[in-house]
Amino acid sequence: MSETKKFLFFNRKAPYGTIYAWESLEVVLISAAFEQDVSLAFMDDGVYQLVKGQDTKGIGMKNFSPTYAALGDYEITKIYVEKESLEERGLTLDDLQHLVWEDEDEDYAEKDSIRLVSRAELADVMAEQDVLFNF
Amino acid sequence: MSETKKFLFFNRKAPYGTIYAWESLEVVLISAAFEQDVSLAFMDDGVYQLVKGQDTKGIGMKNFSPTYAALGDYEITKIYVEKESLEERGLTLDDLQHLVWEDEDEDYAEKDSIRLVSRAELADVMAEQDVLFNF
Amino acid sequence: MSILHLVNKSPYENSNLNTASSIMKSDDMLLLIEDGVYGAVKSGKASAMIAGHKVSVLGPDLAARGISEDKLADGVEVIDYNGFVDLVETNDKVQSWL
Amino acid sequence: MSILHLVNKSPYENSNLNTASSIMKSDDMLLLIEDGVYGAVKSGKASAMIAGHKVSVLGPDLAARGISEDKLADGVEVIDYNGFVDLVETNDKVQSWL
Amino acid sequence: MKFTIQVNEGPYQHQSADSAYHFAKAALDKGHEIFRIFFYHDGVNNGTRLTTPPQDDRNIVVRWTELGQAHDIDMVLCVAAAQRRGIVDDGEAERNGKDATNIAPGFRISGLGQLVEGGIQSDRLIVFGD
Amino acid sequence: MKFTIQVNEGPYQHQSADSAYHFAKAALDKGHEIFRIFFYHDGVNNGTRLTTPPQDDRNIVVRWTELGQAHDIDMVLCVAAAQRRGIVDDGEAERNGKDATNIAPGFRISGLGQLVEGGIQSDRLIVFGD
Repeated sequence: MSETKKFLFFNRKAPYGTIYAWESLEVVLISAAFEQDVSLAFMDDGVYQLVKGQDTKGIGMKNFSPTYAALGDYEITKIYVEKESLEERGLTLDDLQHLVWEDEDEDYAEKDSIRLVSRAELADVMAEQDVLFNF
Repeated sequence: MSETKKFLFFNRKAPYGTIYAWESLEVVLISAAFEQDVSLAFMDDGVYQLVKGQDTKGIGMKNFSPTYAALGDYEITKIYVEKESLEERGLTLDDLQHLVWEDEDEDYAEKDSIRLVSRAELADVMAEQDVLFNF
Repeated sequence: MSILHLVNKSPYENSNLNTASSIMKSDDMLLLIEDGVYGAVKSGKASAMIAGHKVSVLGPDLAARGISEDKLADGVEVIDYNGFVDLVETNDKVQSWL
Repeated sequence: MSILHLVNKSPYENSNLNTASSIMKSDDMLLLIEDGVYGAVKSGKASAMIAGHKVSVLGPDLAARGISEDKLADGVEVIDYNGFVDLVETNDKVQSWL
Repeated sequence: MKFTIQVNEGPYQHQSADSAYHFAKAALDKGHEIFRIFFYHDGVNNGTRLTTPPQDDRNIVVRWTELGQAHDIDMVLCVAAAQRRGIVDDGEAERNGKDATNIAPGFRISGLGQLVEGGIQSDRLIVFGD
Repeated sequence: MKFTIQVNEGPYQHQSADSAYHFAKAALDKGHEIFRIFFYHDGVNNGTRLTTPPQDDRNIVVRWTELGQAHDIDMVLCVAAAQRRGIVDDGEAERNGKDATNIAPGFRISGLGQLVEGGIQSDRLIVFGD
């Protein structure tokens, strides 16, 4: 059982109201050390995790949103964001952080990590996975 | 501050999936000792708490639903059940326990505790209260 | 590569059943447990969401909530914890909608 | 006898805002805190639920979630924790929709 | 004005404990009185001294203890809820045969009547939960 | 078949811990193997020996301990989550300067890698939560 598995981490909860988003991100970072094929999906209220400009000073909690920008450094480059979830909430990709990774095979060219997908396309992504993580 | 207050205990969660319904009922029973003017409201998923025929053997949890039938003995006689919540869930009063109390002023005549109210009527009940309890 | 979709919350309080039912593929299966079992009651409005899917419901959770099997939507299968284990085994993976 | 209605959950995941807004009387006030603040965003579908009500939203919770005040529905007032305390004082009682 | 505050959820998992704290602090700053903070359901987990949150995060339990001691607030953990969740003081340890305690300074364990009394004695009851 | 089970909520407040237990028991009865039960988020509160539930109710913690010992199951409490919630074993007490422990028999505290490993080593991962 030492082959690589395809892991999809599902993010469906808003940040700060509950800790799931943050503790989920901690698992994602750890998983990078295991050299699996890791993807992240953001749907439903999970899309709120990626909204830029978060400032938690007033609620006295740690702002963990900068960590998403570091995912590329952990070689986590497939971040699926569901279109229907954005639209229902009146959000566009411009409201979200711009997440990138550097492709060492192409002279470290900077590439987008976020892939905007429809619900049907996300279903296809789910179907390809070996393990689905939920928090 | 020794006057009687009007207390309304709000029940909006289904039983067993979470403990709120049960621990809320424990507060209601305790409150009876304080001689306040106590009412209960069941709306949204809270109406499921009163469904008859609950049998928890298979999930290994305590069936606390018989306690509702004892509320009359605690002189808790005003139990408001919201009509819209029942209808949305395909329930009628016949699906619920028949809760009664004995009116000592009328030679212990048995009277219904449940009062079926519309959402607008429940809003009126809320408006009359001094304290709203939520769990 | 079929998925077992697990929903444990009431569809009247929470949107998980709605999301799950809208993303399921035709080979996938839906299992309702805990407060999720309310979604299988035929006379409730939410039962419209499960139409067209292969749906099972956990019997012990139904009984706890006082729902007799004749109240269920057509085609819903009632299973016990052993049947739950079988569904996890026969589908390729599990998606818990939390 | 006005009521301060407190909603702390996202209206996209949970039905509390829908229930609260449908039972509120004209003198009542609605305060959105925690994940409830998403209900005040003008471009979101859920903002239809708060139309016609007196609505406040907790600024520190807005900022934490990256929502600038110009994104809010018309008429929504932004308050801080001191303003929260004032609302509890000026209304006769509080209904927390949990 | 006199407030009673009820907290239904534990620290960190939900924001409730944070919101309740910030509300309590603002109320005190504005000169109001807090008659009692009643921790119910998983809220009793706010009263364990055994937490060690990350260095760069707030310490919710210590924050309660400090607020309570600074303003002499009655902070009550419901005994029935505490027994189910494993929050124990000396008396409970003795009564239930437990070999350790974990209650944090500034909290006490008592019955549900304390919540009802809060509803009677206070001008406002405000509940923070999930 | 080999399962890893993840539990995200504490005992009593949510049914998750009950559902996970009944699932685990059924899986074992059917001859499956449980590679690991990983307790995350408030799930770590399943691993305190200080609970005293009512006499007429199930004892969730003792039930886990007995199941784990009977079937030699690896029951892991996430260390980061345990620190936030105050679940402590001897090593954690020493490391974080705590004057008591509360971990129940049959549980151990370890890192998040144990969950990832569960995902790699098991045929199925199944999550119980809120």
